[in-house]
Amino acid sequence: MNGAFAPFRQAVRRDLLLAARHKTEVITALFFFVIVVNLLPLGIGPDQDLLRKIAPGALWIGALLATLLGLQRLFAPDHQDGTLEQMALSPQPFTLLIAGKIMAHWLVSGLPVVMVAPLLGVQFDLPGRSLAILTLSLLLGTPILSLIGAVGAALTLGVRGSGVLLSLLILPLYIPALIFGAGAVEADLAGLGIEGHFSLLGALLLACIVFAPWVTTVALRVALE
Amino acid sequence: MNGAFAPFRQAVRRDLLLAARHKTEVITALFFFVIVVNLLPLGIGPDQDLLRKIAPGALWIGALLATLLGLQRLFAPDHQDGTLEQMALSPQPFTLLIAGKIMAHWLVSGLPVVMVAPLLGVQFDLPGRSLAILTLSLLLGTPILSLIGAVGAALTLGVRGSGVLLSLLILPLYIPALIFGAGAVEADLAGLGIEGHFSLLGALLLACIVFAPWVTTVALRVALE
Amino acid sequence: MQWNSWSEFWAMGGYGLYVWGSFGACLLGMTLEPWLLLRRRRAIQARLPRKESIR
Amino acid sequence: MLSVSHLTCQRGERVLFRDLSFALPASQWLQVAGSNGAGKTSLLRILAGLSEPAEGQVTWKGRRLREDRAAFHADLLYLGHQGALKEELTPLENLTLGLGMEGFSPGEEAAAEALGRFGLQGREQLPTRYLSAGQRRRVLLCRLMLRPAPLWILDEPFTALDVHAVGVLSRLIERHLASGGSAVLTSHQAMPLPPGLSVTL
Amino acid sequence: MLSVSHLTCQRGERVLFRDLSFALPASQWLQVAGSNGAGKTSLLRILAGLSEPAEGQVTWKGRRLREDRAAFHADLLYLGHQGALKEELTPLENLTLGLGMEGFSPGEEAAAEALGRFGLQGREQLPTRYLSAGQRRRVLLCRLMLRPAPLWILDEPFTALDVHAVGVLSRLIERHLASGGSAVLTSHQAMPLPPGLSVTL
Amino acid sequence: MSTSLINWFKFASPASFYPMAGRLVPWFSAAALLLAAAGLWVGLAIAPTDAQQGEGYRIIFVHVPASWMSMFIYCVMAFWSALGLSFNTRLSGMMTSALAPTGALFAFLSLWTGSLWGKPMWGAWWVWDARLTSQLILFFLYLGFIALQAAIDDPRRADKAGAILALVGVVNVPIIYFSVQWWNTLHQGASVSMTKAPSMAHTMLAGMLLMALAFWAYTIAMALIRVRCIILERELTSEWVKKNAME
Ligand code: HEM
Ligand SMILES: Nc1ncnc2c1ncn2[C@@H]1O[C@H](COP(=O)(O)OP(=O)(O)OP(=O)(O)O)[C@@H](O)[C@H]1O
Ligand SMILES: Nc1ncnc2c1ncn2[C@@H]1O[C@H](COP(=O)(O)OP(=O)(O)OP(=O)(O)O)[C@@H](O)[C@H]1O
Ligand SMILES: [Mg+2]
Ligand SMILES: [Mg+2]
Repeated sequence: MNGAFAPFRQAVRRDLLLAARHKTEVITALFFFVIVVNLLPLGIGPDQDLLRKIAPGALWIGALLATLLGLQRLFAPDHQDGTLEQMALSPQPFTLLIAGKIMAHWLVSGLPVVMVAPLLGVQFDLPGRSLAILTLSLLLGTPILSLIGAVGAALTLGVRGSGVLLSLLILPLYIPALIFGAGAVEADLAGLGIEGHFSLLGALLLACIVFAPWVTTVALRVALE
Repeated sequence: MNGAFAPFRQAVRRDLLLAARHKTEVITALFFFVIVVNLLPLGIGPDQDLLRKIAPGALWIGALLATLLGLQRLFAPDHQDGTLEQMALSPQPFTLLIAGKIMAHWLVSGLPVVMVAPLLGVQFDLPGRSLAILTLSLLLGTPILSLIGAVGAALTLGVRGSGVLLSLLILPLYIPALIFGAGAVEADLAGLGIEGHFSLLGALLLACIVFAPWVTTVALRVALE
Repeated sequence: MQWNSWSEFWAMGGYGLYVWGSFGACLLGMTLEPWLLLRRRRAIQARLPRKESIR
Repeated sequence: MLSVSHLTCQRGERVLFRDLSFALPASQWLQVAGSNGAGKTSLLRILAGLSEPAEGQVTWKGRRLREDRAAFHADLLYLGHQGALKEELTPLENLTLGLGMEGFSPGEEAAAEALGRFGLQGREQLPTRYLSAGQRRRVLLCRLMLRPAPLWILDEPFTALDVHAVGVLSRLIERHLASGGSAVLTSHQAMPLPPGLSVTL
Repeated sequence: MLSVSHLTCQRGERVLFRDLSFALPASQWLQVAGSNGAGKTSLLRILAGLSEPAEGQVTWKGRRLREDRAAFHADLLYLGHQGALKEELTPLENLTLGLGMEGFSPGEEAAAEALGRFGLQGREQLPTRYLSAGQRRRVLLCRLMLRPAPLWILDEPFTALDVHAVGVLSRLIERHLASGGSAVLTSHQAMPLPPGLSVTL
Repeated sequence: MSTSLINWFKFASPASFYPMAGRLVPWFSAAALLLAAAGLWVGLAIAPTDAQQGEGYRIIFVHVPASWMSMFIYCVMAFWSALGLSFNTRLSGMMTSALAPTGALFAFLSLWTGSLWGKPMWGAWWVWDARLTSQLILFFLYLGFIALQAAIDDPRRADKAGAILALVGVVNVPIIYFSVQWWNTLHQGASVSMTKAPSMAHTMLAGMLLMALAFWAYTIAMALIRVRCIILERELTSEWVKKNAME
């Protein structure tokens, strides 16, 4: 084992392997995003101007819900079959293993969403510059969603009806990311600067990277008691 | 046991008891709906006119997602712990037991959504008449969502990543209900008649009541093999 | 004293619905809560080994 | 009453058993023996009508299973590796609701008494999730006392049970046999039962 | 090496055991006996540091568990009622990934050999979901061969195993003891092991 | 316990806190009633009509105290949570869960009275203003906390999970508030904003303060009664409860 980050890499590798074993999970998180975003015009009507206005918000909310869906399975299977217990008993730092799992979650659920977002933006007739800003904001924002989500997933672990409870806990905490993310595009369209939005998103991301895995670990230890 | 519908009532009672045992599950399905609908303005911006226009669609999509979330737990727990096996081996008609479970799902996830919808409509500043039409359309529509959803839940039972796969299967099937439901309010606001929309919703509902439980049963037998 | 008659008081200068809706909701909430708490306490005391209430 | 002819079971590319035939008359029990992975559980699931054999057929009272599922299932009590227990319901609710779905309503007292016989007094109201591994199995076994059925198919009923519970269960099976029932059992432990038929896979 | 003093465990309103003290020296094994629900699993989880006792403390090599979790966990191998198996991974992947997370990398051949010793040749590449109940337990037990640890805590390691596998496992435990390790076991069956210490709850 | 030195840890044990809380409840209840009576008298009978809003402004006497308390209670919950997580005292968790329902009630009342105020003043029951939106989110945070605790039935775990959530929430509340403000001001000028009643009459201010104090006393009384219930529920079989019950 080389380097202090070996357990991190181990955990990422393991979760990616598990995800690869049922490709459906990766693909479907993505398609959920695509479908939710495409439902909106069906519910709202085909008015092009209206759609362009709501596009950034709709895409962000789609990303948020897609992330949420995968979060329920972030720790639950490992908890049920005892893997989490084994991780807590492992001589390696628990926090690093958990950080690895969160990273894998983002790679599986966040990254594909970011990559497909420009395509959906085109469907809503967004101009090129807005597309770029939107994608960048998602790239900065989706890791925040995974990190905050992990705390919620750990808190609701093993609680029945945890899927819905998780949403209730997490969605309010997602609001700053949503506002700065979707706001960036709108600010740009309104001719305002976007540095503010991006630096706030960045600060949020940093704070989450530092604190979220640690809080998650504490919550997981409580859940395992 | 009196009457042919005894198993139906038995199944409804059992599932409602289970739901009552963790009240959170009922409450949180509702709050998921409330929160998702409330996120939309945060993503899109606080423009009152814009919001009024997208309100019916947003509420319908919220209802749809809230239903979806509960669907994952419609059969999965019963499958995991072997209850479904026991139901299939029961001398009582399997289809009736399953119909009971679907009914309970609607009572727990659909009905509360219908009841809270007017309140959310007020947040979007919808006029009174639109509120009434919207609520009525949801009352007719949410059972359709539960019934179609049950088929999807049965088809994806025991498949890993079933949560997301389920959405993928089901959301496209929800589109007719969504279009007629959300469309009714918009048609009315545009001064057009709404009978057409409502009779189509009604026909859809009838067809689902007749066929969906039966198809679900067939799918469940396959999943149990 | 601002009011000349009770009906004037209840009308609140045309804002009666809103003002009394607010004060009424507060009154309702803040009596419901103690009442629910009292019931909860009774339920616990019924489960105590002896019926006497505990200080 | 239960009879099996020329049964073959295949899983993936592996044939677990081939051309298996036997008959199980009333008041008799059959031990299905075999090492881990021999196909005992697979056989029991076929007998219960939960999965289809590759070849051969199973008959109950002379009729093939498929012909009259409902009648067969009314006569059958099956207990698999996992038990149909809801973690958040109490043992009492688990029992009465589970049986209710099969169309039996034993009544609270009968259920409570059965739980008592299996040493679960005082835990009737505790959510099942808190029970120990053995206590969960005991809740499942209470069904044997409450739901009359001439044919029992039990997959490793003795796992996780302590000595006392093993005694209770084997007396239960003996009584079932004495009253004309029949049973198919698997187990890796010695079973304190009168001699019966046996099939080794 | 493992010693326990004045341990009390409470679950809900029930005190499972009170004021329990013992010490387990090297090369010795301890059987935790007791009927279903006596608190064996609860005790084992406390010993492993997975849950906190209401009172009392556990020390390993003279240090309290909390003081140096990592060192203790490096010395510990715990096997609970459930096994940390992923249904969709093969037995081989389950083993290597599981051990990898604990910082061991036994290598494919060693893992395959261990699986072979437990009679799982030819099933290394079959998703675990298809395995029988006993075969799953066997996969878990392979960890005992691959991961060196002076303290084993095994909760009912013999369930679901057939006679052959019981033999393999007990030889494994004997060897572990002979080489200076210690073990805490529970079981409702007789264990074919040399006499050891015993605690009854 | 020595008489000169107060042993705080004595009161941190449920067994000794229980009777002390019992003695405090009547005092705070009485204070709440008296203060509310005085506040209502000043607010409804004495305070003058507002120049701009007419009599409608009188909603302020419940709206503002409810809003203040809803925010204050969440901070207090976070305080108890931090205490509980760092010193592992059992009482802290109980206090946190005892406060939550009252906090949720006040958050709801703030929303309710605010909407009732908004309709005549702004012509809409609801607008997406920063303060309103973040108050709504605070309400959701309360509900999340209560739902989480209700969903976990091992009290020790419920306490710890709740404490973590409360702390995460309290860090987020200001972030949410500022982000919502940013979001709101981006597009819209101040088409609506809460008129900070200019140069409020002394009687108005007095009424508001009296009502705020009444709500505060009410909160303490409720929290103490509820914490007594929680203590009893959790320690039903312990020796001291049995002994007290026998007296
Ligand atoms: C649903 C609607 C409303 C909500 C959720 C709400 C929420 C709040 C909150 C959280 C506060 C305390 C904030 C602080 O002290 O900084 C507050 C204070 C206040 N609100 Fe509202 N409000 C609503 C509607 C209204 C309306 C319609 C008016 C009047 C037109 C109003 C007038 C005030 C005033 C005067 C204060 C005191 C301001 C201060 O102390 O700085 N509110 N409200
Ligand atoms: N798809 C497949 N491909 C190959 N082999 C399979 C497949 N599915 C199942 N098997 C094998 O079929 C057997 C199923 O055994 P079954 O569960 O019936 O065993 P059992 O006799 O009940 O064992 P135990 O005593 O462990 O419970 C196992 O050996 C398993 O490896
Ligand atoms: N909240 C609770 N209230 C009351 N009793 C509880 C609670 N939680 C657990 N118990 C009891 O604590 C005991 C836990 O037992 P444990 O799982 O340690 O038993 P065990 O000795 O491992 O039994 P087995 O042999 O069946 O595995 C059970 O008797 C259970 O009923
Ligand atoms: Mg088997
Ligand atoms: Mg046990």
